[in-house]
Amino acid sequence: MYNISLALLSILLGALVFFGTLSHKALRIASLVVGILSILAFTFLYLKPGSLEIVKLGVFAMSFNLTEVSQFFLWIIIASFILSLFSLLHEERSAFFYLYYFLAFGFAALTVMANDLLTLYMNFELMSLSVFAILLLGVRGNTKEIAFKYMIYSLVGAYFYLGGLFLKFRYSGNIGFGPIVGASTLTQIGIFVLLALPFLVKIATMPFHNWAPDAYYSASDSFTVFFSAGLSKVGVYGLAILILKTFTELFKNNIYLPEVVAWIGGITALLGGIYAFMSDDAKKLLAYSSISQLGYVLVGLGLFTPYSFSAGIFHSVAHFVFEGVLFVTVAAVIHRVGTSDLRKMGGLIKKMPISFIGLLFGIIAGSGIPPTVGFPGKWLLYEAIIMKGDLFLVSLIFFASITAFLYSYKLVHSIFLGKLHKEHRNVKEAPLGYIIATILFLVPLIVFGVFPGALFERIYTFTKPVFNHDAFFTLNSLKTQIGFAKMTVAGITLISMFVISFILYLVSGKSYRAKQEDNYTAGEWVDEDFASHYAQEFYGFMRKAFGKLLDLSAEKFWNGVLSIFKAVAEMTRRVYTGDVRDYALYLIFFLIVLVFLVGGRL
Amino acid sequence: MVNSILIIAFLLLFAFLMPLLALLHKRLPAVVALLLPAFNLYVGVTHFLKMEFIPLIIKTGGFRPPFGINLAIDHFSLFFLILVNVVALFIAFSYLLEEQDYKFHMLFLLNLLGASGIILTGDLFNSFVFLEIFAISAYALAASKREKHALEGAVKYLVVGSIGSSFYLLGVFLLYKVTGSLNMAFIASSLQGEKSGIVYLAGMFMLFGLFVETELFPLNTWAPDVYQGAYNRIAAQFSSIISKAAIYLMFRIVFFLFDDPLFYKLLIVMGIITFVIAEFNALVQKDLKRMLGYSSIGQMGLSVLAFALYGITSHPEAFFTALLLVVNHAISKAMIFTNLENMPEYVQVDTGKANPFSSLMFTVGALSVMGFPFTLGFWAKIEVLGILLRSNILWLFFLILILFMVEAFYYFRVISNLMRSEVVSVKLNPLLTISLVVFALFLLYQGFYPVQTFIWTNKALNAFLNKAIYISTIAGGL
Amino acid sequence: MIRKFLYFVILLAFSFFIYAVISAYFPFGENTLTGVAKYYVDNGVKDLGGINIITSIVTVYRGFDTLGEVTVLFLSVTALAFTLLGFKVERRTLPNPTLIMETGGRYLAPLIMLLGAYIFLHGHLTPGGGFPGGVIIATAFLLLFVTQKVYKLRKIHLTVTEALAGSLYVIVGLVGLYYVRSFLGNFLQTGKPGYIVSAGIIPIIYLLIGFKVGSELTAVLKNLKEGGDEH
Amino acid sequence: MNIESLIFYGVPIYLIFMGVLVVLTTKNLFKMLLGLSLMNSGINVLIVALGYVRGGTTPIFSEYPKIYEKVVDPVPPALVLTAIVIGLAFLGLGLSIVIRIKEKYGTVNVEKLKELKW
Amino acid sequence: MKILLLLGYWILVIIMGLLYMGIARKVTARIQNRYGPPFYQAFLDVLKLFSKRETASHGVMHSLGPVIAFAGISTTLLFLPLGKGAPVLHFQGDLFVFLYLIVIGPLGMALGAGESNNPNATIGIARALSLMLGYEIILFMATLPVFVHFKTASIYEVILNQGAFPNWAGIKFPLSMLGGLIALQGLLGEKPFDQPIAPHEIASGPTVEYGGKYLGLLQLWHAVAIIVETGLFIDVFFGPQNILWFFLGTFIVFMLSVVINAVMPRFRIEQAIRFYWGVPLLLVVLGILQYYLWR
Repeated sequence: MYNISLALLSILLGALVFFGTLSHKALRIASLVVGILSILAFTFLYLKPGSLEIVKLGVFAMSFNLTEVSQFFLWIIIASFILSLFSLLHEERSAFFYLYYFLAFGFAALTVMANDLLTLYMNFELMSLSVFAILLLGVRGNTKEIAFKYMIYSLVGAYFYLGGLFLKFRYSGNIGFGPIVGASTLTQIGIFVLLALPFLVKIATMPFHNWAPDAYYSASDSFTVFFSAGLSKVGVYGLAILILKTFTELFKNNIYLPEVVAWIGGITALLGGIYAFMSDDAKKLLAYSSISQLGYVLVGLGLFTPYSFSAGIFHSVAHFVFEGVLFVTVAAVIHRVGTSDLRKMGGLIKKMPISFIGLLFGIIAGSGIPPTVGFPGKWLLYEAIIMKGDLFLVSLIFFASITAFLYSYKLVHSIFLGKLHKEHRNVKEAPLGYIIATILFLVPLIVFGVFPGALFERIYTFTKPVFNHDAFFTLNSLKTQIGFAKMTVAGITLISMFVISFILYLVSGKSYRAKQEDNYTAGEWVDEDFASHYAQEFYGFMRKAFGKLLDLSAEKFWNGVLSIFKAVAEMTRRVYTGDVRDYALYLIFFLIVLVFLVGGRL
Repeated sequence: MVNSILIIAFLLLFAFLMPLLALLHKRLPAVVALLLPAFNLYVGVTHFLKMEFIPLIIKTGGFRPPFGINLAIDHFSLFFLILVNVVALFIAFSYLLEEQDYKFHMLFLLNLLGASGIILTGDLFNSFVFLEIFAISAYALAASKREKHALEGAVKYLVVGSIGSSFYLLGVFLLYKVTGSLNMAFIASSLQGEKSGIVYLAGMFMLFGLFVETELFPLNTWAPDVYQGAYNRIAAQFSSIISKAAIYLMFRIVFFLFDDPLFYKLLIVMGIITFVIAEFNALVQKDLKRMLGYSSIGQMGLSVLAFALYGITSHPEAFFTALLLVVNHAISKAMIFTNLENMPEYVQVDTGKANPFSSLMFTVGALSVMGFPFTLGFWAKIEVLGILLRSNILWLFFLILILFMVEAFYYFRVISNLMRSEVVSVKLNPLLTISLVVFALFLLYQGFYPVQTFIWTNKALNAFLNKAIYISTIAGGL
Repeated sequence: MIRKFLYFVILLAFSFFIYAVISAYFPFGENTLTGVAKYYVDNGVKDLGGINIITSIVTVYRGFDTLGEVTVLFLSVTALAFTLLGFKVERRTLPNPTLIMETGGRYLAPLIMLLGAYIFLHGHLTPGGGFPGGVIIATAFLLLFVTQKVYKLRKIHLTVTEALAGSLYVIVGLVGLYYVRSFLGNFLQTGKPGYIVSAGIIPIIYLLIGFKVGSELTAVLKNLKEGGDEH
Repeated sequence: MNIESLIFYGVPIYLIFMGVLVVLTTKNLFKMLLGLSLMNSGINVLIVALGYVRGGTTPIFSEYPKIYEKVVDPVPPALVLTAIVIGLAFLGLGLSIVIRIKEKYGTVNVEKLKELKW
Repeated sequence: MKILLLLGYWILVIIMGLLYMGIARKVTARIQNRYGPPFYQAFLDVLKLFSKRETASHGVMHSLGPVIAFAGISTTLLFLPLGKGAPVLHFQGDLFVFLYLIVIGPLGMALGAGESNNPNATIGIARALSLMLGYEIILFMATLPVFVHFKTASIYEVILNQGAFPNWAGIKFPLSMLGGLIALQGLLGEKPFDQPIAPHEIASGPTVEYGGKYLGLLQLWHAVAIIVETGLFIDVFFGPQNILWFFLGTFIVFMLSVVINAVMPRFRIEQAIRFYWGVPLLLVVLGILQYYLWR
């Protein structure tokens, strides 16, 4: 019972923080700290893999098991949760918010630990419900609409999952993760689609992504860290477990399915990137970037070669790291500046340098520049796709990776570079919690970038049984049949070159600090309040370049589907004309119908 | 064990005495209206626990069936008796402090009498009499708000219902003509095997009467109006007592008397159509109570569908599902409707004011109706999907799945609006609060550990499925 | 108009269909008593000593139904009063009764009541019984309502009569339950058939029913005349 | 098809469906109720007619212990007694409700009674 | 030893790059019928810029930007083989390492230019990044069939495998080569693709706020960038047998683009991007299809 008592622990802590918040501010912070410590302690002391744990519900027994893969993802979830708590110390929310927060964490943990499909479903639903509750307490935007949208997307996914679950039960006689034997390929594909749907929704694959930008935009900023870095991993876990355990044969033997899934991922990555750099709100931008990055993960998982699969898992970790640091720093900025609109910020680098560094490294990793954690995954993914020989797919995701530069630069420039706004003159550096979280995120960002082997070993433990491939990595380098990358060399070279050019910079003549105002503005002197920060219509010209591409929105599509339902309803409700005589008429005609049903027997 | 005819006798006695009680003290009728369901509940539970498998015959007038009318009591009828009286007790307790004329309580008791009578009796014409008692009291209760919409709904119900029950009477009498008896068991025993056409005709007439009460399309046109117009407690009574007693009678009659594929096919079609149309209509409603009314209709359709699936496929699980749905719906809908009392300023689906407690209670009830994990409804939903799959009707399986999504859609729209709606401090009715909390805990507990519900439902199921024993116990003498 | 005619034709055809079916299955008049009916006819008098079989059926064999029936009537009266609660009828001025009417009514009413009483007391011997008797009594009150210039009937009296009659009926049933282990069972000697004091509890029940129906219908008349109001 | 069956079966059945026809066609709630009670009485008559035995007397053995050999079925009248009262009860309640509707809506025209629909 | 070799290559490339720049100015002048500066003008410029006594800086990032840019491009250079027999660090990385390292330069400059609060600079950056959407993908898809054809992702392997004149990759995959050439024009930022530094509208964009040693560093960055970018093209399509061939090839390609630059007007930015998504994309797609056919 060790592992699943993590959920109980989280519930207890939630209650603790609940009452702490009700009573006193200091108590809230204290109880949050207690939460952090106790979850850490639990994780390191008690969490042990490989023990089947069963909770009897009378008519049904929930079974949990901490396999390698679930442990892998559980660590990510716990880490992101704790790191998000650090920044949460400085957010003042209603008591219920914290309760739901811990509940979401607990059920996410249980979902990852679940050992059969129904258990997974139950905890998954409750996780969605608690996230729904959190979104209802969102901080900006029309929260109820947004939370509602999130819930409906999750629920539709989950219900289809339920359908798939029953179909699997029908064909294989059990609801474990085991393979489906004796069903035709088409049936298996159908079941896979049904089962995968909720997870695709959770990782916001297009066209199921509409909830994500709004939800991230509206949710409390600290929660967004957990939301993107942690909870999305539940989706990745679900897909991974389905592909690894249930549909292995299907993915091995079928040619088209992996390609289709991978292409969906690629398109998601591309469109996500494009929407990202076209959006003018920091959190929406990050949301789209998260969608796009998870698109890579889907490509990796879907393509189902040992390299691509490991790459996908690795990149999901990378996603946790850099999206985490990005969301934390942005949360810090919002905490200080009070808006998330990119057009209202600028020039904050002098005010909050540490956050700037965090965000800088975040975008560097996000755009996958060596030697950061973003690189190895992408590298391995490219190699894998090329080895699979799908040149158009690799071009597609390369294109997508270029968009990363665009939105990264938009983010960093609009927030930190450029001109400082008048009203932000006396902004201070982010509070301690944010700083700690940022620094804690930066460590893995560099370490796993330089020594990816450390992670690949863990991944290898659960990819090996499926693909039985041999290790393609050393601690600091990756090697495939066609290529080779040594992170340390890249790192060292970069650093040494930097040193050299820095020396060059030092030896040459000295420089003085000029005010931002006296610069080359067509020879015209401008005063401090001259708004020369270029953030409006950043990349505005791309609208012309893309043309129609930006108009196609899944939102419209789903609204269309809904409106079809409503049109049907409008038709059916016409039956209920408020007139008694019509009702009597229905009765009599129904009676006649009944009598004529007897008809022949008379 | 207490002789269970006392249920009927006491209900009648105190209904008759109500005026005098009202003369004694103004509050006395309400107390009596609380005590009698409690007594029924006591009788029902003791029987359910102590009784063995053979059904119990209680003859009236001193003559054994078929010459005298008899009550036939088995676990199945007791199951429904308990269900109905639990809800009645719940409602009576919640509204104990409410100012009402004594006649209202009288009507409430008589309605309960009708329901209990339908459930207990073993005689067809007697069932008709009780059906009328409870229909007429239902008309009166529907109108009891004495205000525009209530009256309109009531009069619609009155017209439609009276047509239905007249034909029910005709059907009953045709059966008497064919079999020369009015006792269910005797009719059943003489109807076994090949049936003549007039029996089918009689069955159609009787079902026609029952469809009106069980709110099946297209005979449910009155229902949304009544739900919208009537008091909250009356709406709760309609969705949790009246329709449930009617559905009990339908189960009995269809399965005992006319055990024939024709009727089961008919019921399947009706159930599907009812569920589809009800869910779709609920999707576009503006008025909250009307939406809930449509949702109730849909649940009824679903239960009937599950029952009829049993008839076709003869999987006991199917009927088990029907019972589970009935229980879950009765309790959660009673919660939701009575809880509306606490949020008087929330009448539209998407706008209004409410206080957190009632929002929470609404959410719990709605989650259970939707069948969210760790509520009682979840197991019902699982069973429904299971039997649909087991009976190999995939298109139906996915249709129902999609309709569940529709249901979740409109319920969550209300929930998300409730949670963010402007907070008002309503003076909560303490008793109602207590009983709401009790029911909520029941739903959650049974959702987490549903053993008790399953065991009791199973007992009822077994009693129901062995109609051979029922028939031989009563009609064996002849 | 076309619609109405269409309905008419359809319903006519349907009713003819039903007629054809029923007369095919049960040709008119040609049925022999089977099942319970036969039993009632053969042993009815032996069992209960009431020579009016229908009465025996109504009050004892299917007495439970009759109880329900009484309940329905009671229910409807209650419901009517409840629905009309707080409803004020505009005072219609009845045409002022002439002296003949007034006097005649005053003298006629007791006789009519007596007739009603006779009818429900002889329910087990002659056609009739509690319900017709009660109705006749009610007509007596109707006569009074119409003919008397000032006729005050305190509602409380009606209510008490009604309640007592009804509950006594149930109590009779319970007594039967106590003595012969069967609700509404006959716990008295059947006596000599054809005599006024015979047929066990049938006269008693009819007595109560008569009172109950009479008072209830009178209450209905009162309600409809003066509108539902608190007593 | 002989004439008396046409009278004793046909007329009640005709009554039933003409009652229904009234309900379907009239605008007036009062008339609608009357149609319904017409339907009820039609059904009652039909039931009694179904119980008739040709040449049978009423089952009242006035000169007991002489037992008539041919009596009509005693059960239908018993049932019909109940049914009649039920019909009466229904009518009374219906009328009271209609009275209230007249009070609230100012009319008994069902076309005006359409506030609840869809 | 190896370190010294690396430094040697590095310095050599810097010198060659500056030389190219000078010659480019001369050629342009000649085409436009001017006399033009001497071919060593670039060296003088750099020396002058570095010897300036003091320069205006707008902040830390503004100062560090050029440094990062130069460091990044130099690192990239070290992962690019200068023809066969002149291996540098290629065996430590392959095409994708290269492709991602090459971005560091522009990124550094972008950060630096961004902090100088000058709209022109930022507009330039925005344009440069958007233009990448155009040419990068073309260049990538152009080189792709070659790599796949030789079943490797390492640039040096490509050089080794394709060997001398008749079986150059550029001859095997002419369409891809053509597409790559067009992409190179954008990569080098020459007309018609010089929107990022359009001197007459946004005052030479990113570098607008830079002077003195910063500009000097950026000059060096540009010099190395020319070699690196053209070098990639040459390595992939013409497998230079030795370092002379390498420089010759880069020189020819660069001169070609300079000539085009001299006679061309400038696209509007979205026109440029759309242009790349037109014919060049078709070319490279055909190239990839050609690979599929040959397989």
